[in-house]
Amino acid sequence: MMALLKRDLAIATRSGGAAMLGVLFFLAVVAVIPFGIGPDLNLLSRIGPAILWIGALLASLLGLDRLFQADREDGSLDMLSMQDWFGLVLTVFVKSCAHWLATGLPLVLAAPLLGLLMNMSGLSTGAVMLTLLVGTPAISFIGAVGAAVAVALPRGGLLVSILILPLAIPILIFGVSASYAAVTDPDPFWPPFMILSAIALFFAALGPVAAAAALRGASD
Amino acid sequence: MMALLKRDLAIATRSGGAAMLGVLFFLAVVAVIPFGIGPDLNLLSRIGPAILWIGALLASLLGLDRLFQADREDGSLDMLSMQDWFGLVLTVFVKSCAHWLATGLPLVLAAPLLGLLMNMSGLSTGAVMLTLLVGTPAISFIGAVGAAVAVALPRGGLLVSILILPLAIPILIFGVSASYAAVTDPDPFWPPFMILSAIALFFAALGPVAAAAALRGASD
Amino acid sequence: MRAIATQLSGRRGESLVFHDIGFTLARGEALVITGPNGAGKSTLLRVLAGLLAAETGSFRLKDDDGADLAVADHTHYLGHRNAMKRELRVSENLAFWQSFQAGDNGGGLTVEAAIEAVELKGVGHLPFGYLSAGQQRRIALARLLVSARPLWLLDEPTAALDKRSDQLFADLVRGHLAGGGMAIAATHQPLGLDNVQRLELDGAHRSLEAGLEAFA
Amino acid sequence: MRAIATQLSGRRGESLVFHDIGFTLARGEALVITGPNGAGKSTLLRVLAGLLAAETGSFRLKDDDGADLAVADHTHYLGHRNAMKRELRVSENLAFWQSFQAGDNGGGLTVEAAIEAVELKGVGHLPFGYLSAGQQRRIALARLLVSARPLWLLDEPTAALDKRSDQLFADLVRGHLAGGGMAIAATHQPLGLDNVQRLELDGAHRSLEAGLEAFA
Amino acid sequence: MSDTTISQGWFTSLANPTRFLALSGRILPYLAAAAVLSLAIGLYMSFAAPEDYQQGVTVRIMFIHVPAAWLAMMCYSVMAISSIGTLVWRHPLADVSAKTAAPIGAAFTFLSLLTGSLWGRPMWGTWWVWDARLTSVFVLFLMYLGLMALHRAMDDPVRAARPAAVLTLVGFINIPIIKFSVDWWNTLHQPASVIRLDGPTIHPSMLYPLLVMAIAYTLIFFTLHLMAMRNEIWRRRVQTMRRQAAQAIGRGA
Amino acid sequence: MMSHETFVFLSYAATALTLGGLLAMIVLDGRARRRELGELEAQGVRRRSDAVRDSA
Ligand code: HEM
Ligand SMILES: Nc1ncnc2c1ncn2[C@@H]1O[C@H](COP(=O)(O)OP(=O)(O)OP(=O)(O)O)[C@@H](O)[C@H]1O
Ligand SMILES: Nc1ncnc2c1ncn2[C@@H]1O[C@H](COP(=O)(O)OP(=O)(O)OP(=O)(O)O)[C@@H](O)[C@H]1O
Ligand SMILES: [Mg+2]
Ligand SMILES: [Mg+2]
Repeated sequence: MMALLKRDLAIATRSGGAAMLGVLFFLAVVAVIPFGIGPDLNLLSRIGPAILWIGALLASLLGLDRLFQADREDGSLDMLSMQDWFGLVLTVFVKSCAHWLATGLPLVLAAPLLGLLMNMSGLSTGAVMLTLLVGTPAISFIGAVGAAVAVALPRGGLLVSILILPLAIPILIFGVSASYAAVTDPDPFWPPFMILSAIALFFAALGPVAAAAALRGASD
Repeated sequence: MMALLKRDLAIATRSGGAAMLGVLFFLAVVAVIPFGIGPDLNLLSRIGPAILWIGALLASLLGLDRLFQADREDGSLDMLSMQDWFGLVLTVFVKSCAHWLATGLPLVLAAPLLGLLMNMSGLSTGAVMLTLLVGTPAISFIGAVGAAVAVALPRGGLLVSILILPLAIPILIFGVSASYAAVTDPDPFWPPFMILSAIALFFAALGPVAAAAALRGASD
Repeated sequence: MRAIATQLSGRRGESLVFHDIGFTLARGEALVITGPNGAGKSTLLRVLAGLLAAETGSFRLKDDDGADLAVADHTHYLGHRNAMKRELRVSENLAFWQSFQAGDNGGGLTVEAAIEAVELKGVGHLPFGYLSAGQQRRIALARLLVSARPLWLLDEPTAALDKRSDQLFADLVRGHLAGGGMAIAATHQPLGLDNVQRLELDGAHRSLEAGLEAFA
Repeated sequence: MRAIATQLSGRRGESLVFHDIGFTLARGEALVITGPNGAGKSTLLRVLAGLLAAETGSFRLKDDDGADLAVADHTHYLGHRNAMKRELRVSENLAFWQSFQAGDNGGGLTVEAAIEAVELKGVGHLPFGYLSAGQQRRIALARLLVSARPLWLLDEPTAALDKRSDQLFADLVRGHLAGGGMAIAATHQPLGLDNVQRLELDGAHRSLEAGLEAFA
Repeated sequence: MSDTTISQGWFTSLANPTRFLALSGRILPYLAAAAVLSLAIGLYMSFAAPEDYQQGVTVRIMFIHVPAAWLAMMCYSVMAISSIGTLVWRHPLADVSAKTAAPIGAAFTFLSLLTGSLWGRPMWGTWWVWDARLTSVFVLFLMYLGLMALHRAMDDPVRAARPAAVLTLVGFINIPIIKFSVDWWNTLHQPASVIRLDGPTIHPSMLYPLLVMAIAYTLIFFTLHLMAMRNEIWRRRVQTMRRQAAQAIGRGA
Repeated sequence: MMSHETFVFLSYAATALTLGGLLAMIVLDGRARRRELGELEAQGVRRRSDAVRDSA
């Protein structure tokens, strides 16, 4: 299974400069924002957490639909599916982790830099990092379900990503609201953060199992 | 060439609504921004056009990286490249149009709904729609260059976005400023809008040519 | 060790593409499946590999004591597609499958030895996508060598191979059989194996019977 | 109409995989390219199709008056991959290529006729991804029929085809030649064509000479 | 063809990497010496220059900030010109030049950003503002990094050359556009706290050190670029030889 | 609050570090490449252009 993690990471990084790519992506996203809403630092620092979270969601969506499809097209998926149930669930889990390592983690690590650019306070940046650290894996895990169902459809496709996106939006919303709660005084940080963690745990358990079930059904 | 348009659209819709995915993502962007701004409806409606534009720009990135890659993997790209220079440029143009019809146009159509959510005035919403109508094709055209450059890469997603975002900045700037100009009194709407149109036209001409040049060079 | 199929039938869409297939393979034996395009050869192999559910019947792998073995863990499946990543080097691809499909007994050649066994020494450092069609197929064959599994399921293994490699392939399979392995291959070309069981699918698909298929 | 290759050489990475290839085909003639895996057959076909730049030499298509024709517009290329979309129906796929590659003279069979010509009548409404490997290849062959182009470049056209379809393919090519067409095919299998020119690539790659290859 | 390309003419002879290596090997020591010398003079002059009455000692940052910003742009121009060489003349060295210029350009851009920030903190009271000029430099930095990622992503330099060249050129068009759009962008939104800096009327006592430093930076750039190009040629040569060796083994056995 | 001198010092130090690092990277890269070339030549792999020149 380590081999699978290594392979998926190798493929992700082979397509250009390792984890740098994720950081670069977020830098690019953050760089275009001021061009839209203007250089008002006050405003920027207020929407900063939302921007970081949107960037994370977008980055996950960009690579997620190919999570299993690429393996299907070259035939690898057959070998991955030829395992017992536990092996298959583990495989999905590992692939989701690789996806997160390649897209989610760089964002978490880059958050302080981006926080600086968006003029966010230290506390705010810390809160965003923490929520991203908990929330982005959840996006990868639940996204895996979408990717697995998409591979099952004879005609391929994004249909199920669309079903997944509504599930990912709560993650986004709780992540963002927890980040804000950390800096705005009356709102408590912990309740939304606990909900976010609960969702993340739930998805980490549910995602691989559901995706494995979908893959089993999908094989043609 | 109409046949190509039809085919690409058929695949986009057959594979389950790339359009829906873009719109949903768009919606997610618009949904989380208010968290940062707080309940200040005034501010919200003021930055509304910028938010819509940023959302549209990011949503257009979805699916862009596969514009030529899918054709390469099944061998269709060979036939597309076996044309004279003009034919290839036209092909890129048509494929970009199909991408826009599948992802850009739905965003334009969804704009009024989102304008409502952002408490934007009718005039403002109309201006955003108009600028999006002109600007989003330009994103697809310039995006084709990124897609063509990355055609040989296994997971182009993030890299294509990184390469494209800086190039899309002028579109964003003038799109947003024209939208603002429509509602703020002293500023005239037409100059930025004309510049936006000019950029769009320029990209519509440049994008396919540059993408065709990149495709010619990338053939293996 | 024996592989036993009983009364297998497999379904595609609304019809049974084969039915009541039964055979027994012992160590050292091979089965060659032939039949026209669309006869259901690939479908049968996928059913045997456990990638498709059989409509009826079963396929079992029994060890020498008669106990059931998990088919998936003791089987190499080589489909129409090569299961290699174009962007990774040949050796990376093979090393991945080696550790992913490690046999219980840990047998199998090293990556270098496997590449040599398919007579492609020196290509290990090239990205898989740089190989010619036949070279790619030979590397796909090398995957079967890097981890030892007793049953090989081969779907048109010699597609794109040149004359010399056909011979090479036949030698590989003979070696595998001689080592106590088993092989089931679907093919349109003579494989150069002697002493094999044959199974001919005729391509006469049968619609599902009433009761079995609700909407037929 | 004639197809003339002069002193062609083609490059992969740092070596010339073939060099000084020359031949002339007239209407009704075929050329069969053979050679071991990795000899450069596919590379040669891609150079002829204009998909790869030739390192030296040229390939020209001349009409009966000796004027140059655009190779790309008068050539069908069938590669290792089928150039069909899995998610579209067979008929949609063929209809697309028909209108995309429309020949000047508008010739060519209708989509239904082409599907019938490869003996797959009735599959038109199925998604391409539902077909078996051999059926997919036959549909890829049908693409050559829906729009008429004089030169066919075929890369292992009979891969995955059954015996009967091999015959079918030979008949199709014979018909094309009889109609004044030309064909160039790379293959490991006998194609069942008679009276063809042969070109054997030996797979002895030559490194690029000084000056030609900048970094060697 | 093989005979004509290596015939006379300095331009065509440069086309041959072997000759390029020989020639650049001869030039490099002088170039490096000139760079070091001018850098020493420039440094001396910048510290000898009087302090600015407004900006105090921080004005010394100017002597390394402004040349870095200039070089950041010049380097992209070098890449753009090389890209034309790749697309039009298919000059093998043009690609080597474009590829190796990118990291150096990124370094200068990074320096311009960093020293600018370090200057902005005491002068403006903030490390970073989304001012048009700053942002456009930031975008330039991103473009450098994107191009580097692209080069690294395609392991076959021959095939990476043209697509990367196309992208470099398209990106070049973007630079003036960003510069022009600056006015539009700034007049629309009143920046919250952007402090407009009225550039100090440059006094000769500052202009000369600045110019010398600019010359030094330029010489440093060309020295590094030449060295990097030589490395890249060797790298490709090693790749070539490895492959040939492997093929020889694969065949000979 | 840092003194202005600190900012000046930091700027110059950062510049020296960046350019020095770049130079070091390039020099080390060049050494490594030349070492590889040497090893290959020692193994008897020869450049084609040499071989051609020799045979000519
Ligand atoms: C991260 C922040 C900064 C960036 C990215 C930046 C970028 C640039 C660029 C690109 C130029 C060259 C412009 C041209 O020649 O067209 C430049 C020049 C200059 N910068 Fe900065 N700068 C930054 C901060 C500062 C600060 C804080 C100051 C002074 C308080 C400053 C003072 C100057 C001066 C005096 C010039 C020369 C202007 C001229 O050529 O007339 N910069 N900067
Ligand atoms: N994924 C699929 N979905 C639905 N039907 C399929 C699918 N794959 C194959 N079929 C159908 O099942 C039948 C048997 O296909 P199969 O691939 O098993 O044939 P085959 O004997 O392997 O043929 P070939 O020699 O062409 O490889 C065919 O009629 C085909 O149309
Ligand atoms: N995309 C590529 N990039 C680099 N090298 C390649 C590429 N494709 C093929 N090669 C190399 O070029 C040589 C010739 O390959 P080619 O595909 O032309 O062989 P072929 O004669 O068609 O073989 P086969 O019978 O296996 O199809 C091989 O040594 C191969 O490794
Ligand atoms: Mg089959
Ligand atoms: Mg081939």
